[in-house]
Amino acid sequence: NGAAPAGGEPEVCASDEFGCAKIPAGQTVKIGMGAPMTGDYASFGVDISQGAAIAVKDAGTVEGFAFELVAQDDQGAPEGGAAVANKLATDPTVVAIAGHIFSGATEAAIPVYDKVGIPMMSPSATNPPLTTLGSKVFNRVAFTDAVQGKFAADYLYSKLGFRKIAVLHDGGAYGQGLADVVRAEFTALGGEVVGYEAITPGETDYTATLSALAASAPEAVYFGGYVAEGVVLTNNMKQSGLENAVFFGCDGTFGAEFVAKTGANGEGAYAASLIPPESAAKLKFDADYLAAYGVGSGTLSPYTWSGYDSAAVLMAKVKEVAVLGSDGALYVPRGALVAAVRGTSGFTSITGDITCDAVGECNTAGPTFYIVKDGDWAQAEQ
Amino acid sequence: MKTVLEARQVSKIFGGLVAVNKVDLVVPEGSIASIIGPNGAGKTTLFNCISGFYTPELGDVLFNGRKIQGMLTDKVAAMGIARTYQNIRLFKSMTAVENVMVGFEPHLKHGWITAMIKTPGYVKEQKHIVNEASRLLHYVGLAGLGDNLALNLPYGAQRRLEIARALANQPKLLLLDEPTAGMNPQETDVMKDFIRQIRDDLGITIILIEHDMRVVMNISDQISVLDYGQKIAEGNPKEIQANPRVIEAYLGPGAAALSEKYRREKTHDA
Amino acid sequence: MEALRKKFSLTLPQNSIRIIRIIAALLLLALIIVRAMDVAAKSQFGADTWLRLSVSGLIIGGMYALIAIGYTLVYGILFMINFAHGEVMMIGTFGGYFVFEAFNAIQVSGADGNQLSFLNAYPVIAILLAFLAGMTIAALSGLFLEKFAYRPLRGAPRLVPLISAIGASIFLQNAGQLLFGPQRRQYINPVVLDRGIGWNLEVAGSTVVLTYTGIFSLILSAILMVGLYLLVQRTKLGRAMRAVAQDKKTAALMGINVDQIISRTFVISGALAGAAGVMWGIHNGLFNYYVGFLPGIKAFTAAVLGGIGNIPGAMLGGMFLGIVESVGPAVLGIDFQLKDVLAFTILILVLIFRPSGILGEALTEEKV
Amino acid sequence: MNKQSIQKSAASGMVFGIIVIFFALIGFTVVISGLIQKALGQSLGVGQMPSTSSFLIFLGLLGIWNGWRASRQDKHETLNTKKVLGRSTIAGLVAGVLVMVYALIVGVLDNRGINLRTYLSQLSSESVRFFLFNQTIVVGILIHVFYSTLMAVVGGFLALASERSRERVKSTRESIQKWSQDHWLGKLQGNPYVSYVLMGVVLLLLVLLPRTWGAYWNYVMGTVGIYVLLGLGLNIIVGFSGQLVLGYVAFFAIGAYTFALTTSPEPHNLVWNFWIALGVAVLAAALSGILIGLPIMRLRGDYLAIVTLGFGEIIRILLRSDILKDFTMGPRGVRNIAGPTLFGRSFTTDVDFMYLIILAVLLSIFLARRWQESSIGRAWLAISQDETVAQATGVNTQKYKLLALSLGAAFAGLGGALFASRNQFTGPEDHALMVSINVLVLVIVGGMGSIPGVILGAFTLKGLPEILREVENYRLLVFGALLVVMMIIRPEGLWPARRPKLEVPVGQDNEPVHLPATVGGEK
Amino acid sequence: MMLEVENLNVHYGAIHALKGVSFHLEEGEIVALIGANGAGKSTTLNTISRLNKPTAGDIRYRGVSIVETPPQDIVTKGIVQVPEGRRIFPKMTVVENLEMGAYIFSDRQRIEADIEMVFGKFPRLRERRKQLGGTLSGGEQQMLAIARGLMARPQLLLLDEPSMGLAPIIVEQIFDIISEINQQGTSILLVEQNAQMALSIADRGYVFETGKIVLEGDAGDLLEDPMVKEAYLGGG
Ligand SMILES: Nc1ncnc2c1ncn2[C@@H]1O[C@H](COP(=O)(O)OP(=O)(O)OP(=O)(O)O)[C@@H](O)[C@H]1O
Ligand SMILES: Nc1ncnc2c1ncn2[C@@H]1O[C@H](COP(=O)(O)OP(=O)(O)OP(=O)(O)O)[C@@H](O)[C@H]1O
Ligand SMILES: [Mg+2]
Ligand SMILES: [Mg+2]
Repeated sequence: NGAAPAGGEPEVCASDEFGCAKIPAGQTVKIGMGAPMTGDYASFGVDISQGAAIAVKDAGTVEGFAFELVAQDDQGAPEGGAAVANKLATDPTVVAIAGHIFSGATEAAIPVYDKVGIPMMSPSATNPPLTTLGSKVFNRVAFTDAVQGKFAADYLYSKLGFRKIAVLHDGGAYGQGLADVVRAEFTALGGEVVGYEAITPGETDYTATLSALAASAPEAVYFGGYVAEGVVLTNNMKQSGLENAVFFGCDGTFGAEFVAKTGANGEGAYAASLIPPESAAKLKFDADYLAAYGVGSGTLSPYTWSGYDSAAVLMAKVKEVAVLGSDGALYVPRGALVAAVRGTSGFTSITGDITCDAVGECNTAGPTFYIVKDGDWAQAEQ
Repeated sequence: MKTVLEARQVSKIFGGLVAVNKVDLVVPEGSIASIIGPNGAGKTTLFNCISGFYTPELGDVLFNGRKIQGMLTDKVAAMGIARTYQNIRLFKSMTAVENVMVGFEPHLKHGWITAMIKTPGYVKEQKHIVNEASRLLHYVGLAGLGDNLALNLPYGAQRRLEIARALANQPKLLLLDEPTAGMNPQETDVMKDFIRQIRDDLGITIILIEHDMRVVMNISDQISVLDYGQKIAEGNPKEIQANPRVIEAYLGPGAAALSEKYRREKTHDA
Repeated sequence: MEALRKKFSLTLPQNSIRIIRIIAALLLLALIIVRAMDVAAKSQFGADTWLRLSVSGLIIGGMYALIAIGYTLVYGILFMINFAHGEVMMIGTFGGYFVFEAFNAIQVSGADGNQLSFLNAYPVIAILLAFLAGMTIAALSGLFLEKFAYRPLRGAPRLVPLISAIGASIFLQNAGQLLFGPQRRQYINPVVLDRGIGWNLEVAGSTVVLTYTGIFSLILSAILMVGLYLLVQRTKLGRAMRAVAQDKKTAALMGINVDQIISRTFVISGALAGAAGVMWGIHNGLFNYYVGFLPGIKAFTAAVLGGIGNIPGAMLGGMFLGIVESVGPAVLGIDFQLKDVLAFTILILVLIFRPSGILGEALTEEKV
Repeated sequence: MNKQSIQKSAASGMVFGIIVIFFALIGFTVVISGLIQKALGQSLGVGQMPSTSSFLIFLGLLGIWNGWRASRQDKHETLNTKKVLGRSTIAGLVAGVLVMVYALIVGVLDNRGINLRTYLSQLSSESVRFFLFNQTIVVGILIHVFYSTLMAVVGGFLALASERSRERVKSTRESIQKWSQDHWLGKLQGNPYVSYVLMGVVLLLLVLLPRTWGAYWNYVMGTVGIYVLLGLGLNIIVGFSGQLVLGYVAFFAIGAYTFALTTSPEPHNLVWNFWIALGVAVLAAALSGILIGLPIMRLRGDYLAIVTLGFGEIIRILLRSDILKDFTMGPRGVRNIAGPTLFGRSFTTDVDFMYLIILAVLLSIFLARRWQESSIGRAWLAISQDETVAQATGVNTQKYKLLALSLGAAFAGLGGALFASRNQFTGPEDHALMVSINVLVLVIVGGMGSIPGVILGAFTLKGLPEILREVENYRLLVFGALLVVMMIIRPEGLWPARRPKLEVPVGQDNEPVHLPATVGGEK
Repeated sequence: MMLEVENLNVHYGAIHALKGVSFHLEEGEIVALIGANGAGKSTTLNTISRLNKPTAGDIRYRGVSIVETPPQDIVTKGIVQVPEGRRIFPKMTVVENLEMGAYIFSDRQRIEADIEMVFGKFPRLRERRKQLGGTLSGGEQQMLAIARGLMARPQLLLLDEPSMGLAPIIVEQIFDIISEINQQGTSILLVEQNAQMALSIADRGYVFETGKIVLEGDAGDLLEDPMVKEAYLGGG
């Protein structure tokens, strides 16, 4: 499209690499999302899409056109990611993608959006190589596992002064990636990794694995994975001879759920997050979220806020580039939008300052570390 | 005369039960040998030992002079021993002709690759066995029923189909386990003649387990009687019928005498 | 006769395959022992660790066993794998959870006049009611499952009910998600049965905690299993169940109401799954609509391992699987990540040597 | 009305009442009403509740169905106004009252400001009010009772009317049948040329469609195609030879990973030619079929099922485990897998790939059919019906079972390689238990042992959830329910297997019985 | 009148297995049903036991219609079937099988006594009391099936081919037992291939052919009937 100067098409469209998305009057501008909405990780998809939906509500309109969020179920798997991407890419009114959620699905989806020029802003796909594939469209507000892992290892070694830690992961791409980095960095710093194990996600009893680790008496247990397993591990540590070791999680284990479900066991546990502790924007969002969905933000997954942000950035950029055609339809030049998203700089939202670099890493700040104190997350000494 | 099958001191034990106890059996080529005996005497078990279902704990089974005990059933079948079952066991949802064609299996030469390419040789072989199978069906009296599923055939026809399938194995020895069970006298007579015909026409040696004395006494060349796993008598029909041990353990007074007895009782009551 | 016996005991098995199999089994066993001794020699694990591992294995094994019995019961009667059994357990878990939540919300004044939640004031009643609720609702769902998804398929080819069961499983899982939301929930136990507290044993210089919840689960599953075994072996209902399992038509001729017996089997199997579900919640705490899936698969494995259709087999299989999962990797010195690999490998090995499970009857001498 | 009839009506009402409540609890009422509203051409804003009228339409349809079902209790009886009125009123009332009680409870709780969503995640205040038609509780529940009864009565009378007209429908159908039999169209059936023409049309569609329907449908249909491959393969194992294999995904994984590791620059940098790698993948899968099969040939039925299930899990766990990380890339999976090339040109567009898949599917159908109709197929069938007797009839069961396993595995290997190549990525999560289950489901839903059934099954299983995307989060729920319903309605599958008829030469009755040449003593 | 069957019609899908069968049985009688394979004899018995549902017709037991009675209640009314093909429970021991026969009773002592009673009739079973049913020989299974039927203390016993596959001497015993049971007051509906024997102990008989009754009469008359003689009594 874009070749034949149709009815009311503005000029930018003809010159745009990918042409324009045309949204006829009366329709909505769609922000797509591929997320696991069913299956074991449904809570991530449901939560992040709900966060994004609030962003859509907050975004108002562009030239009188409303935004709409279309969240499709990719089950977090590559196969589903590709299917959803193909589906969304064929809808002419989808202009940008706030997603996908899991790295595997995202990786399968990137080539599809690359072909048609739909920019992505993933709230949670943290696998480092995603931004090294040379994609123009892929960006993320989450920091990569490599960055986080390095910070975490450093924090454990220098700040907390540990010399003997055990590293655990959930056997997934995300968790294992983190665990590998932490192990390498911690060893490089001079510490000793006395145990390295993977657990099977989805189980509710890891005492056996932990008991085996306890035999080598680590000072801390680093865990790369998600909150569900993090909670179980933290609770099980007390019965497995690890009552004196510190649980050190990642951004996957951050969130209200961790505190709620670990109770006293969770005191003193660490996690990382990309959100700053408090801000007016965050407070407002938290209130809106609770009102809309009846659960607190961060309860279903630790990525509620990035869900909001990724959609918010995209819609802000749509507003920048969209042009109202003479036929009353809205035209969104796709190539321009791709460039605009990549060029994001200093966009301030809940998770702080969003500035994208040349490959699409949009989180410039490193992680903030948190510790559970008196039953709530508090910013740890940085 | 040449011996087709020889059992030497064959024994089969289930837990504590000696189901077949040191049985000797010699079956000459071209004969019809019957095995009779009370229920639970071990007849079917002996068949199972011969056809490879069971490995006897003791003793040898020789087929044409070769030891066959311990062989898998398909090997035994390929060597030339075919059988039917006391409780009919057909491939129920295959057609009659297909049931028979399965019987040709040990003699097929073509495999999955030639079947995939449909080489002329394969096609010819298949044509050949369809023809042979339908001729066999015709032979056992099931002409025209080839396309019926086995489970839809009447009982008697199923018995015949089992025999046809066994014949398709091109056996030298055929084991029939109660072929006339559940048949009425008329049907039984037909089956009896048919068994004899198989032997006469095809020269196949037959071992027969049967409880119907009209059949056994009529067509057997040799009768062996088992009781509690042991062979208690052997001989031709005349000898067996007169053997007091057999009468006591197995034969009883005979059907005619019995029905006479009931009739008397009834008239007595009335 | 005597002579025969003697000779028999002297003759070697003539089946050479069997000899090979036995040799292979011995070799494998030797390999495992050597490996285990090797690991033990340089192992850093003390007696405390071994105790912890075994206890955790026993507890999880007990729950597997309980769920496995449900599989085995239904399989025994309908020769069908009730794939939705794990979901029945999930429903039971929710049942118990809501009772706990309700009792947590009710405030009563305790003996010393303090305001206490009902749960803490009357923990025994609360736990009993939670089990009652979990087992009842799970039993009911088993009943409905049978009525709507399986009964219309009586007499259909064997795999058809399996697919129906898979469908039911997908349906129930998603219904669970939609009804109660995708988030994980947590059992808030009465204080006396708090997770993490228990008897502290001093072993090899360190404290091993035998949690109350764990011991409680273990004892309860043992009681339920023994009860079920007695039910099936000793009662009329049990005998009727066995009869229906073997021949439905003839069972009807004995005056047995076949449909009713099948329904009752589902009720019992559901109730056991429900009990396992509530136990799961009490012992492990966290759960969501997905809680039944993994234990379901594991329990199914356990049932087969023990010989599917065989109740003591299911118990044995469940316990065995639980112990292999938690102790096995440590014994053999492999990653815990591979515990399922170990479990399935053992399953395969067992079935190679005993094709119908540990306690299943041998198939080799089928009567024809 | 007798007692039994009243009971039946009440039971029907009960079931429908429960259904409505269940729908409300899972939020289905809102979604369906929204769909109805959209279908009526009215727009629905984001986060907006659908209009009350669309909800009324939805409830009305359910109510009518309720009345219909309650009225037609027995096929053999004739209905009359009195019966219908009585039954449908009872059914409607019972359903209405049930729903009323539910609405009352949630309405009151919600009014008190209790947040129901803590426990029942779909029950927001908005949706509760929506369920009460945005009226006060009293008015809302009264509407429910009244409306449910009314619609049930409507449904009852519809049933009556349809019965009156059924005779007419029946005679029309008969005359159409008769016409089509007499007419040339009817005669065409069974004409071999017709099937050629049909085949031609299908082929034409297969050539044209991938070019026209766009990337999304190519992707979806490509997935369907790959599942057809898998289905055909599993059908050989389960359908033809009767071995229940629940770990089919193991072969799929072996195919995918063999292909991936031999063509990807990472981790081994082999970068083989596409076609060679494809062949190797197929062979590797087939070989693994034999290797797995050898030790477990003695197992039957569900034991085989669980062993293979375990095997599938072992493969998946190993693929993602730390010990094989350097060899298989662990949980991250292998990326940059090669796409197909031909004469130096790479053809990796969605259309090209679709053609490749179509080609593979056609080839597989051809092969599967050949085997099924051959003596191999016959031996498999015999084994699947009675293994013991098949063996005693001289069938080398071990050989044939292994053959089925490895041929079926080869298909899976092909499917896996194509899958990996198309996604240019494969990871352990692509090879989860659910794949095995899905393939088994499609084989049985289609009709076990039936090749057209497999194809239909693949469309149903992989296509249906895509179509059901309209109902968003409810798609798997609906899918599960449909699976159950489908099995109940058509237990033998959508397209059941039929044995091909053999041309049996019927012996003439007067023909003398002469002996088959090969039968009996070859002296 | 103990049992009246009137115009019974049974379909298996498209197969019309019984086409309007009517017969009756008086208290204390032995009535034999004979006929070729597939004539519908077993179907008749199964329909009386309500394992099949008739498409038309009525069955009255002591004047009360039992076509709507579920199978388990038929047994409690005193109608017990010994099915064709033995059908003992293969994984239960002989004793357990017998106990299943007495399922409708719960009086342990009475059941024990009944077991002793049937062991008296079938000493062979006593020898095998602990053996699993499935491993019994064919004849032993048949004895067990009849013995199990007796355990329910039938008033009307439906016997489906009790002599099938039995050694001649056992056949004799079985018929002895049948006539003994009958003399002790149990009415018997007997399906047999062995028409000679059946008609000798029966009072009356009916001849089935393809789903219909083609001949009926006193057993003695039937034995003399030329058609019966030719088709069902054989030459020997
Ligand atoms: N379950 C069934 N499904 C379909 N057809 C059946 C079924 N049972 C019996 N039939 C058919 O009904 C007819 C009557 O069968 P039935 O078993 O009553 O005969 P029978 O007189 O008892 O014969 P037999 O002497 O062989 O026992 C036969 O044609 C048989 O094929
Ligand atoms: N697999 C087995 N396990 C245990 N015992 C068995 C097995 N097979 C047979 N038996 C027992 O062995 C004995 C012989 O049985 P078999 O079937 O050979 O008898 P039969 O002579 O064929 O009798 P019938 O004429 O009644 O068929 C019987 O007592 C039977 O119970
Ligand atoms: Mg026998
Ligand atoms: Mg019969």
